[in-house]
Amino acid sequence: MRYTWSEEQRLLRDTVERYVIENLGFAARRDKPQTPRAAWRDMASLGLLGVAFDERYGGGGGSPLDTVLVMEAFGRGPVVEPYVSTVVLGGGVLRHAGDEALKAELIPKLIAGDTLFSFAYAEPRSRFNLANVELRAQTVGNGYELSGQKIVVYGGPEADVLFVSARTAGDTRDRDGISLFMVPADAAGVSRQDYQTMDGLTASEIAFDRVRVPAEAIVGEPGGALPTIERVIDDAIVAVCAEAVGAMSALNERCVEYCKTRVAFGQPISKFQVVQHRLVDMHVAYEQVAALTLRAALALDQDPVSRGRAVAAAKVQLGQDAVFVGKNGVQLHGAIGMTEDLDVGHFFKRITMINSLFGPVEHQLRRYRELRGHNEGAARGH
Amino acid sequence: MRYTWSEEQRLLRDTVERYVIENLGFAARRDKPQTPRAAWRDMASLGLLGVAFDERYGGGGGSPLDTVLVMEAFGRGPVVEPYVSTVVLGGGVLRHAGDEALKAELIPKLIAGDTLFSFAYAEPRSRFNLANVELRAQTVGNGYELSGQKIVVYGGPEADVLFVSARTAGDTRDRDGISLFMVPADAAGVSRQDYQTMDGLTASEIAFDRVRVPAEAIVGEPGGALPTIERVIDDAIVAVCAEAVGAMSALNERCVEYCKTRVAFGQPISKFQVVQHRLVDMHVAYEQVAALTLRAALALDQDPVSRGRAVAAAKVQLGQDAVFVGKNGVQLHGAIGMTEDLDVGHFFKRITMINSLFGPVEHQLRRYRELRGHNEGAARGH
Amino acid sequence: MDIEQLDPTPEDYAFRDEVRRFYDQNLTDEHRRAALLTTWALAEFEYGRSWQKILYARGWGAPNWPVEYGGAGWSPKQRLIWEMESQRARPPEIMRMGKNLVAPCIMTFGTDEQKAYFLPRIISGEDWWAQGYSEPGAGSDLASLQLQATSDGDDYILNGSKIWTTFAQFANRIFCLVRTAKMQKKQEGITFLLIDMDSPGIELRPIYTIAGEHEFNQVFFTDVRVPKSRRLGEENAGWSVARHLLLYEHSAGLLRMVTELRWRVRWLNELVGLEADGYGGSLRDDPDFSRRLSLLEIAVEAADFAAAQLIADAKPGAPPDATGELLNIRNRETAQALTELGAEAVGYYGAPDQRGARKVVTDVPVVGPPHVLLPMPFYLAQRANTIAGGTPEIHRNNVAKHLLGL
Amino acid sequence: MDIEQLDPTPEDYAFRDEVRRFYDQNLTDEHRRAALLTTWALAEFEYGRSWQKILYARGWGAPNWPVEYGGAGWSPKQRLIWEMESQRARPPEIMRMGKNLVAPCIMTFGTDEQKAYFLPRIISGEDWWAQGYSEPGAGSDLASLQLQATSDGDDYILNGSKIWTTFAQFANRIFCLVRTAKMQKKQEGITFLLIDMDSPGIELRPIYTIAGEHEFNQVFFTDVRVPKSRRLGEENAGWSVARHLLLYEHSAGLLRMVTELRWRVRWLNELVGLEADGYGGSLRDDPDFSRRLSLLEIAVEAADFAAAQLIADAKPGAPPDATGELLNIRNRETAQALTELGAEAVGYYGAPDQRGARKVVTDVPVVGPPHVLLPMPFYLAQRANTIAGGTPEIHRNNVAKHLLGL
Repeated sequence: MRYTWSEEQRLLRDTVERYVIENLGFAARRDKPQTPRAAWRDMASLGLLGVAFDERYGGGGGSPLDTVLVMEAFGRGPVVEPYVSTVVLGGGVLRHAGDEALKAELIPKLIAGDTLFSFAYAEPRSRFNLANVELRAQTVGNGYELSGQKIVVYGGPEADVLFVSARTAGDTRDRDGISLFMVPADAAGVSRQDYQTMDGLTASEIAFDRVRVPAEAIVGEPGGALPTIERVIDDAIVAVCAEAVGAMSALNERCVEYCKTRVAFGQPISKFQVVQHRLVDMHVAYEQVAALTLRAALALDQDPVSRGRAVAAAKVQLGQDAVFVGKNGVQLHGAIGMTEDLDVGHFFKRITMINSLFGPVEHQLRRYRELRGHNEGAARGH
Repeated sequence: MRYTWSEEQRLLRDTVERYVIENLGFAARRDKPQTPRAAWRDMASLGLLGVAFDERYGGGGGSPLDTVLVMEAFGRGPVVEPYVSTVVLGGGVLRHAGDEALKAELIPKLIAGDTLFSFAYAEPRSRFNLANVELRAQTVGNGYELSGQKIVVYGGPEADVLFVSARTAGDTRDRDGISLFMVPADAAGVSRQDYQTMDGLTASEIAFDRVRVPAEAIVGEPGGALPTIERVIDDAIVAVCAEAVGAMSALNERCVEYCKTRVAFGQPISKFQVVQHRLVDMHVAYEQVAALTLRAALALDQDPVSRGRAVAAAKVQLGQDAVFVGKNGVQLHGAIGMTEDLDVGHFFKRITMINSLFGPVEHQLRRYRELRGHNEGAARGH
Repeated sequence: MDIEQLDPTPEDYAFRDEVRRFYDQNLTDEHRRAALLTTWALAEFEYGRSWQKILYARGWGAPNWPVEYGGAGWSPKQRLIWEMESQRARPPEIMRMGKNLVAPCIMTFGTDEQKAYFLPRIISGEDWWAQGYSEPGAGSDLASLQLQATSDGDDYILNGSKIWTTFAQFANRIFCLVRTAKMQKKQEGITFLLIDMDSPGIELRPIYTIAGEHEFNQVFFTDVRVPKSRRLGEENAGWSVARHLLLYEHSAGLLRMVTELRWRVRWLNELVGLEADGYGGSLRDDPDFSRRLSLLEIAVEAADFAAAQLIADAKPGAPPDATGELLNIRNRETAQALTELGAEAVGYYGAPDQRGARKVVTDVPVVGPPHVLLPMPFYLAQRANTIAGGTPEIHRNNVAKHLLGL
Repeated sequence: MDIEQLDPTPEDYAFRDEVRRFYDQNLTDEHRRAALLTTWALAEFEYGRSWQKILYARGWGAPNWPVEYGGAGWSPKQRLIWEMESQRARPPEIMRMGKNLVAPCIMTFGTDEQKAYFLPRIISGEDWWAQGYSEPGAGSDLASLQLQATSDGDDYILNGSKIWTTFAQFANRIFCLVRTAKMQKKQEGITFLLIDMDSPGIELRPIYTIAGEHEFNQVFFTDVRVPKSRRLGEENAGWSVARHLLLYEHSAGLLRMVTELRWRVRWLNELVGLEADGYGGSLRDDPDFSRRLSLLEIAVEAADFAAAQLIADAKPGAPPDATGELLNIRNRETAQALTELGAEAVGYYGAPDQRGARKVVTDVPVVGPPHVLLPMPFYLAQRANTIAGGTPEIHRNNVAKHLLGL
């Protein structure tokens, strides 16, 4: 049946998980730090950067389930490498919008770890509405000139190449008139403010001041990029849902173990009924998000409405159940869970950020509802 | 300070409570049944029907707090007499819309228990929108002819006189054009389908088939009754909130007592931490509804926006916290709580019905929000 | 979940069509109405019974039983398809205490005589069983039960009472846990008996629920003689029979629960289309209502997919672990929340007590439009969903112990 | 609650105006900014200290203390008015361990010398106290504490460590519960000591929170000498001092919590006006957001009214019962929910780690508009609201025992 794992996939998961814990996870980063580039090349040599891509570009085959497996293992790290920004988002733009020549040129470089990508789509006033694009691309001679601002571009500091959503026609929130541009990170007129995020990743504010690009810098259909963007973001939502599933499973393990050893009032706190029930509820919560994430992954290649509803459902559940596990992971550990010394707080923060990424519960719930009525009226989109 | 009880009021509450438990509550109804009329006359002779009315009509003075006290005691019964329909709703129409002559004539009869009233406002398509009135009153000669239908008229079977909201002008959901009519229950063209409600009260479906009434049957301002109706309903919301507070306190007591005596797995279930915490949460829940109910009662005489927000807030909290106590009252008692043999189930059902009455959480929450923006735009009303 | 997710073969589609045809041709309007009016565990008795007879005639009286006892020999995939179609058709819920609860125990622990006597009568719909577990002093803590069975030659003599016995007024058999000995560990000393309801000395007291229905009973036993040949398993070993039953019930219960959840979502979606929102539209247009309904729909999608995964991942022959019990903790909450939303949907019409009108055949008119009949009693009755079959508190205790090792 | 609900007299209005004027004239922009940037218990130290000095100069250094020690001698009504105005003005939260926690204990249990020495230094803002309660192995179960105090002539010699000591890096004093004897009942054998932070043998290890702040410390004691004259109360009777402190904290904590809740509602209402909803409006227009905010506003109205009632109904002089503790269970949840909504409000801008920019005086630019600086760290730090000062689990245990008698 289609809704369970193959033996091969389980094997992949175990391999990645072992690798992550030994090399990229919380303890590994503390005990044997390595440069980000070195970690990245390791991941490349293990083939992790390629699981989502077609074999003809040197990829692993491209089942959405493989990305889920990798991201779950990353979630258990937690891993802070720019995998989602480079592979899922950047690579997603290539996969879904790139023409054959572009794919053949860039995907192998991505898989080899030589070129890092990022996708700049959010803007100061867009919130989670992907159609809300103010950054303008104006035709100038044979090319375009980009002006505007993108915010919280994950993986921005590491990226060699930026994909940028820009408006080539229409008004700020029109669904039509949006195009995708490929911009070298060091192009003239691109200026970045780089920073770390609360959960240990990197991101940038990127300003585009009359950045000149040739006509070929457009990836995909000029003016018709929104459906592609929505598809790419849906891929990424599933990826971060899977990451959250990994973080939940790690948190649940930590909590069971901690509660069995932490003594208060003369007994391990795991003997208190309220603690036991909380732990049970955390496991119940895990099952919900895990189920809907897998379901969403399997729906990624379906029509946009089915895909959108399945993805939104997973994200909605994450916003309730993963957040529940995150909070209680901290709560059950008490003060030590509130510190930077333990991975528990990092899992919690990562889940918190994932909940917000691409829109939290109410946003995705509205999308879920609007897609239901899709045939009766126009959907509001993301 | 204005937000606490006087000694006198506490005394009234104790008196009413004792009377209720001995004569009108669950056990009293089972063990020494009496006719509804007899119970009603008893209540009249105790002065309970008059607490809300001015002293010049023989009432108790009319502090909203007195009604709260009486209703709390009734909630602890639970009492099934048509007090809300006759005294709070019917009496409310008289108080807020009646002219001096009408008040002087009818309030004493109400207080004496000689005349019972009821207020028919809900319609098949109105849901909780008080402005949604389809029942038509057409001028015919010197009077009016009423045609239409009212649903779930509490106290309908006992009522001697019906107050009826009817449209004298405008379209179905216009705020203007609604009038209040006084109609004898036995008027020609009035037909009733009487029934019991799930929580042991009585109600009627009432059809009006060209019911002729004289022009003087209009109570209050012709075509301008909606503000009065909203005020009367707000009075009633506070009354049923207080009733729910009484029911919650009774349920909490029953549960503490039951859990202390019910033994499972070798100890009283009150020794299980999960049960203890549930009981604590039920007490927390009680405090919230009790506080907001009192606050709403004190706001009844304020401007409609302050009043409406305070009343809506109490009802919103009731819909969360009283319902929580109701459900857990049943849950903690287990199967016996699911039976007609115990008052626990009756408290639960009464709370369930009160939650729905005049609109549950989401309806009142919307009202709360819309009244906030009252100065910026028109409120949607109830 | 739908059939597309099963990688269906042409044979699977054919099977689906066959099941669907069967339902279309055999499920009468009365059966459908009986199903619709079911507030708690079971449909009105007559309709449940006649439906079982129709199933039996088709050879599907107990499809999940082993083939030797009359099972249909279906694959897991066919089982899922059957559940999907059953959910779509919504037949009246039959008394499952015989078919789903006691029968698997008889198969495992019964003598050849017991198997030969009871199983055919269960599958054919001739026998109807009640479950005699709870007692006034033994609910969640079942092992505290006190109903006394004294040995007297070839018989036991029973004294005491059982309570919360659903539909005992219709049953002709009852299986009971009784106390045959007082031991240090109270789980020991319990025996499992198969009893005829017409045995002299059995009396019923009806118990009415808050939804106004005669669903429960207290069953009194006064010097009731039960032949020892009606004992299932060894004397004083009834607890292990009961545990077997429970395990079976949890695992079968998961799929049934998911089927039920999906139906409730559909039902609620219809309901909101029938209710006015008071502002000129239907309740379907109400953003808050649709928001809450969507949240529950998503919970049901999760329940559905998790259950299907569990079934797909199950090692053949291995006993089910507590994961089904774990999943059903949330599922029961979702089930209750759906009925709560239903009760809220009907607004003022939740109030009338319509027990007279809530029968398959009745002269009592409905107060209000027909769709308001079910929701409120459904909600009230469904409070039992977190009481009967173990409270969430007990289930959480179990899962903490058996799955998390706490 | 507002002043109108207090049946105010002209004198009450005058007092209100006096307080309001005081705030308007004395609270600097830096104080306000320090208050705004407070994520957990306390504002940036310098600003808390300077504000205390201003309060002291006005005679309001500790208004609720008895007049003999410098209190303002206010009526309950004046206290409420003070809270209302404080909520409106939002001064930086000062280190309350001295003024609110240890001071009431010194008043009750201290010697005349201790009172004369410590109390004036607390009210003037000269002394700053840390609280040495928790240990690595003793959190919720405080009585398990192990920090060893061995008697040596006129001194105790301390060895061990305290942890989660908020702002110990700024304090010049610390009060500690230490173990002076091993008894059957572990609450016995605990002693309450008043210790100078500059005593030889005290070392600090900073602990950074998930919000990125140096708020907590572990305080190590190696052969630290504390004179016995610095013992508060009898030897081995420190537990009763600690209980006195806790009781006082719960009752004072309720009013402070409600003040804080009201401020958070106002803050959030401003925040939603500053955020775009992505569809051309502000987040204030978002129906789901406004729905959730309204629910929390209502919860705060309840908290406010219930607290005011509790204060109005309190018998003068009687010790507070557990009702304040009970009310604060919900209040803490509400407080956290408000910060959660705040963190959600800033959307993508919750992500940047802005600890450098989150200072009263700093050169680090904010990533994004200024209003995004606080919400996410506020949310993260406020998880401690259900850990520090007792978890909800412990509070529920207490209320069950002391209020419900379970």
